[in-house]
Amino acid sequence: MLTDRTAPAQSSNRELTIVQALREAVREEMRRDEQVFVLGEDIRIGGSFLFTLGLLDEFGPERVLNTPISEAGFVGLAIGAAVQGMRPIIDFQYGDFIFTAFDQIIQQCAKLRYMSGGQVSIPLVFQLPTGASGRGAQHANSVETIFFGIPGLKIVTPATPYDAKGLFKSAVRDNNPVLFCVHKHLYGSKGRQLAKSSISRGHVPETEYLIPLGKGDIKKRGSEITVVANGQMLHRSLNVAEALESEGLSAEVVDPRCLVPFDTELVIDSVVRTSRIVIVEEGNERGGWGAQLAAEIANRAIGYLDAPVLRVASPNVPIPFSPVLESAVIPGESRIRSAILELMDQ
Amino acid sequence: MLTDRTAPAQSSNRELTIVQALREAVREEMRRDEQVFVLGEDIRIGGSFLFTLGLLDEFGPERVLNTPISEAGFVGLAIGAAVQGMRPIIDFQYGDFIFTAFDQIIQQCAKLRYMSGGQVSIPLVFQLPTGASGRGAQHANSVETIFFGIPGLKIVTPATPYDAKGLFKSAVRDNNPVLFCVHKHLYGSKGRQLAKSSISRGHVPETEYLIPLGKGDIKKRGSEITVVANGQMLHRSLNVAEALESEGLSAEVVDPRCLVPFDTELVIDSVVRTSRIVIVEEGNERGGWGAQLAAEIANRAIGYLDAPVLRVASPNVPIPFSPVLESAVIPGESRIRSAILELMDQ
Amino acid sequence: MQELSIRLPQIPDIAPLEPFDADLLRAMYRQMVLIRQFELKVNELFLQGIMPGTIHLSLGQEASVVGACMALEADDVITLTHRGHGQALAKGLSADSLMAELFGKETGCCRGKGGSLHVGDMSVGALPALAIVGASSPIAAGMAFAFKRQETGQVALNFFGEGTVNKGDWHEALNLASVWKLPVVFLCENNLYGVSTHISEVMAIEYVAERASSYGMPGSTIYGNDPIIVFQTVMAAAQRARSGGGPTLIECLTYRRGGHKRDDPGAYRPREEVEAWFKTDPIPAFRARLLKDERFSPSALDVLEEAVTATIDAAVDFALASDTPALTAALEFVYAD
Amino acid sequence: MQELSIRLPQIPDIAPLEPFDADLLRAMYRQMVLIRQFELKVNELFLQGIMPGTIHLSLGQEASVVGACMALEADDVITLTHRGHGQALAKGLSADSLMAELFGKETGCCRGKGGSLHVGDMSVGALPALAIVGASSPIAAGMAFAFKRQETGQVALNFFGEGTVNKGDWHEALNLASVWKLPVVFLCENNLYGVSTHISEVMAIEYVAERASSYGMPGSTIYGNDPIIVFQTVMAAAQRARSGGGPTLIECLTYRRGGHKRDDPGAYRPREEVEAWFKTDPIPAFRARLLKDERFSPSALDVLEEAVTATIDAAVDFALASDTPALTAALEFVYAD
Ligand SMILES: Cc1ncc(C[n+]2csc(CCOP(=O)(O)OP(=O)(O)O)c2C)c(N)n1
Ligand SMILES: Cc1ncc(C[n+]2csc(CCOP(=O)(O)OP(=O)(O)O)c2C)c(N)n1
Ligand SMILES: [Mg+2]
Ligand SMILES: [Mg+2]
Repeated sequence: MLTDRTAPAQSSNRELTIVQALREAVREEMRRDEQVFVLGEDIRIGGSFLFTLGLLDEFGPERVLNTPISEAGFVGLAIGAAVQGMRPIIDFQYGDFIFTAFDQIIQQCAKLRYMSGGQVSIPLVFQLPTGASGRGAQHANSVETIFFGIPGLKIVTPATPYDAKGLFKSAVRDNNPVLFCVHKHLYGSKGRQLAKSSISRGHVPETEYLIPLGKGDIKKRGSEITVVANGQMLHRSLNVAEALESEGLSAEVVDPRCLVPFDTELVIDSVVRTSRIVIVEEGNERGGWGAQLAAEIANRAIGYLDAPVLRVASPNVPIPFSPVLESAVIPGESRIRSAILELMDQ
Repeated sequence: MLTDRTAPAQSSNRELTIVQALREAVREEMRRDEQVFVLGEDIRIGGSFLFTLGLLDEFGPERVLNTPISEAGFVGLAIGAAVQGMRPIIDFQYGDFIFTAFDQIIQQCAKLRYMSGGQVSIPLVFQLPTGASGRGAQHANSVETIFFGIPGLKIVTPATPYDAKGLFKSAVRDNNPVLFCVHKHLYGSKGRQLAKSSISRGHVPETEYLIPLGKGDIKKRGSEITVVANGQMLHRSLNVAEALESEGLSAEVVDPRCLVPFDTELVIDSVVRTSRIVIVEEGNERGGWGAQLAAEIANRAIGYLDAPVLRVASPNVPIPFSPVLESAVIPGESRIRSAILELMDQ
Repeated sequence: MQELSIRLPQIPDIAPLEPFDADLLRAMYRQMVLIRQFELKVNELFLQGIMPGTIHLSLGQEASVVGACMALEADDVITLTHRGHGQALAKGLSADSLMAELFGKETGCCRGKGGSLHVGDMSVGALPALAIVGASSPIAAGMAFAFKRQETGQVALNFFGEGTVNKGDWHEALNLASVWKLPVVFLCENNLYGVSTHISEVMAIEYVAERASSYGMPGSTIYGNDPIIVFQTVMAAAQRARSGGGPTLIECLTYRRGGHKRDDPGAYRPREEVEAWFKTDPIPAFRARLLKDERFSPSALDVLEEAVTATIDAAVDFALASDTPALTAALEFVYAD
Repeated sequence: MQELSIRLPQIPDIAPLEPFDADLLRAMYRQMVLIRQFELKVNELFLQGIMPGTIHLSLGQEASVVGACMALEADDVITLTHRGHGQALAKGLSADSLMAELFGKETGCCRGKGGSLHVGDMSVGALPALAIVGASSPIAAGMAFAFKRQETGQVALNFFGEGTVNKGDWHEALNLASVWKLPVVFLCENNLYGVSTHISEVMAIEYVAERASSYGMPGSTIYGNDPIIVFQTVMAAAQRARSGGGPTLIECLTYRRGGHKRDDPGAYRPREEVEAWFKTDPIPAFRARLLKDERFSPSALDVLEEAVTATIDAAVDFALASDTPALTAALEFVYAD
């Protein structure tokens, strides 16, 4: 078994984007296990976010399959293949298209093991670009939120290349359906090109490693307030926290990394130390994962709090197209900063 | 405009079941407005819960349409008809089948008005039997929870015949998509027969009335603890609260009636008075509407609380078939009672 | 393909039984009787208020499911519908574990967690049933995909009703199976009704099998109350699938003896139609045919039927005597390790 | 139906233009040129980095959308695809409000809240576009349902690509429309590719229109780069729909001049195919044909083209000069009163 390392090894300084890290992960897993294969729309040319670029050359069309536009069909197909011992990875062009296969996922995939009394298991990874990226409401869903309450699924939302690789490899080896949701802005690919975005680059060691699903990570230590954020919001929160540090405010930033299973203990430990919490997510405020976390804090850690639980999320509206409106809706650094400062005043 | 009355008129003592109240509502609305029509599977013979019984005779096959088994198709069709000025009501045999039309609802129906800058409106009612009723995991979803976070939809979960009728009529007149979720055990019909269940009967005045969407109702006044519960859980909570009353504990029971819009003020007012809150829902604990409510309490009313926010919900598992397991999973009166007593101890 | 009426049955010429092995014929008959008696017993238990849940009986459709499953190998796999008891028994599920499942007992094939709508047993090649109309078709295609990729030579057979073919999942599955030439047989039990709705109200063509052409796959409509015709047709399709020829769509015309589910009297069906179809009851018809063959005697069939009765009674005893699951079982099997 | 190659275009005999009104022909040409110039301008603005969002251009498919929309009445309604600029313009959307929408401006047809993927204008009968493949087909059927029920005589036309016909929603829509004889025309712009995937990889039959038979509706495959053929075919289908005859499936063979979207070079398409199709460019072809008719002169067409250029330039000016929406607009139109 490989070691679990939550902090990157310092043996080399190799920097990758998230999509490069994911490609490395999928290649390693496909080499390791013949039952792993990838299917999705237009994945022979690399897929929407270049996740499958180069896979066809190495693994051939039998393990890298272009599907018809039939999400319910190929999700169901992947479920059946998984039941029979294969380990499919479905590459979605945008996570937003998964809703046409929703029944297959929440009614079939998530429940079949349970309903059958454990007769089957369904190892199946969904590669899902999530969040808003300037394309209007139908391409801007926070997919992870919509599946958050469904038992039987696991949900991962990595924010760094290091985490992405280690978590993806664990997802492929996991014997359950895993929704692997990466924010569209984080891949480090823009359309069919690699993009040089600082937030998407990071150290990824050459040696193989796994990160267990369900273990959060403190991305920045701090003592006065806990900020919980994932995906793109993690980067925004870190920027804010770092700026505040230089202004003399010590914020701890916790990245849950997985929404299901959720590392609630890590958050509670942090809140016990800081006695204040802000929860930041991109999705709509109503029914977000942040609501669940807030509810757990209100139940288990209320006695430690010196201030109300504050959430930063999108208001309850679809995501508008107009760039000015989109950035008004999606939580930005100034909203995160205000929230933190507001809480510190209480 | 009809009066809004949250308490039933006492002019007559007529008692109806929920399904009778709903049928009366739909008939009144179909008589009032030619654009209202009903479609769904097998609705000519009354539908699964007898919601449409007798409609065919009065309104004919042009306004009472048996559909093919094509949920995405007929939901989309209803959206299109609504865009062109009709007011469709879709009767689902079980709300559980709506997931095969999920994309039509969350991506098209809920967003089209917004994306189009207000060019269209979509008055469309979904009649959705919800919750567990002894049929195994695929027929036991708490449908209301899964749509809870989607902007653009309204969600109603009535628990009494009086509320069901007044809310249904408002839903039909509302210019937005409304998910009308009635617990399968509450209709007062069992398969194709009317069932004599005390919980499903209640006074419904003969005079017409509306209940606005988004207005909760205090079903029992109390001073020491607030219990928020809807649907079938409201009845269980009321039973518990009444039993506790005779034991000297005064619990207030609040029925939100609608999940979206949610009458948060009513709950907060109550909590300010009682300083304790238990939230009861049938769905899975993770990501339930109760989490959102708990989060709002933790944000807005934390200073008034004398105890943690407690939730009672199903554990995060699919619903098992075996009757003993199903009733172990779905919150029963003893769990609700224990939760209340636990909080009173703090 | 013989011209068949979609409302009234047209029984094709009866093929002689001689070419068929007596054991095969006996097994066919036994399985049909097993299903019949199982379902009648379930109905009785339900009326007595002993059996929990909701039940969709497959009475009348025994020939289609038995003919189909007997044409498969033991390690071939079927997917089942909401009307799955017969399909499960036909594929070899034990009456004990099926009955126990319906009672929600720990000894049930799904440990009591599935119930009538989700019966199945992977060890006999019956994927626990999916009760959402259309959902199983892509999943059957997926199992076939694995068989093809793993070169196991297995075949998947997808059962569904005629009401299912207007569902998107079904369409997507047939298309995918065809494009990727998957070893899957799509088997429609066309009993003319989806709940109360006649096929002619929900499709503007007469036969389901006509849709095969949309996917470039062969399709045929056959008389589904003759297990031999079904057996032969499915056998050919399975062979085609195994040899890389891809999927086939087979439509078996048959009829429910009862309503859609236990509480449905089925009053929406015209009396003439009901009477005509009831006369085609596959079990007496097959029995009569067997008795025309000198290899079978009435007394031997009586013995067989009595043995089945004993099996069913034993299944009820087994189920009733079994424990209900421990409450902690509710939390098990959500996730695999 | 003439035999057409699915890879290489086979241009049918050119119908004489004489029977057609000069105004109609001029309007057709103008609309095609308008779309062409609009899209070229959008491309340019995109390359300059001025235009936000993501863009799917309809260059090369002008004849299909213009022929189809001109066969409709003003109050007929279309649904659009992700590749919707051309469809919208063809139905009469103003270039100003379309361009403003692409820039996310308050003056856009959707007040800047839709963007390229959701353009449309109810006042010209263009339902704002739905970008989920297949989703618009049932909705188009639903609008047709309302027209039929309200006896307005209107028709709905549903645009979609050939990649869409493997989607469940599409299947369910065609079936419903057929069973209920709804006044809807299903119009497939078959440009051979869904993103990078050739039709032959995702369907085991050659033509989309072959699927019409599954729904008992008429289907035809036509050459889609001739606006006249498209016009006539859609006109007949719309008439059929209006007179209660039900839906029709029409497949227009056409070709994208560019990639799937702005950042796609389209390198997956064989050079021979690209070259052959590029030669069929509908706009020069139609221009040449008009010029063979004495009612049209090169100078008159030049004037028309220049007027279009001015319209487009004005649209850009209009869009750039327009205000962005007030931030509070983000909270509007979630619910209707
Ligand atoms: C998606 C979906 N819609 C509706 C139902 C409810 N339902 C269960 S069985 C059935 C009829 C199915 O008809 P058919 O496919 O002909 O099978 P049969 O019952 O005749 O065996 C319906 C509508 C369901 N289970 N799933
Ligand atoms: C359900 C769904 N899956 C995938 C996509 C991504 N997508 C957008 S357009 C497209 C190709 C559509 O092909 P076709 O229908 O032929 O239309 P064309 O682009 O050729 O005009 C795809 C896969 C989507 N929008 N919706
Ligand atoms: Mg049927
Ligand atoms: Mg195309």
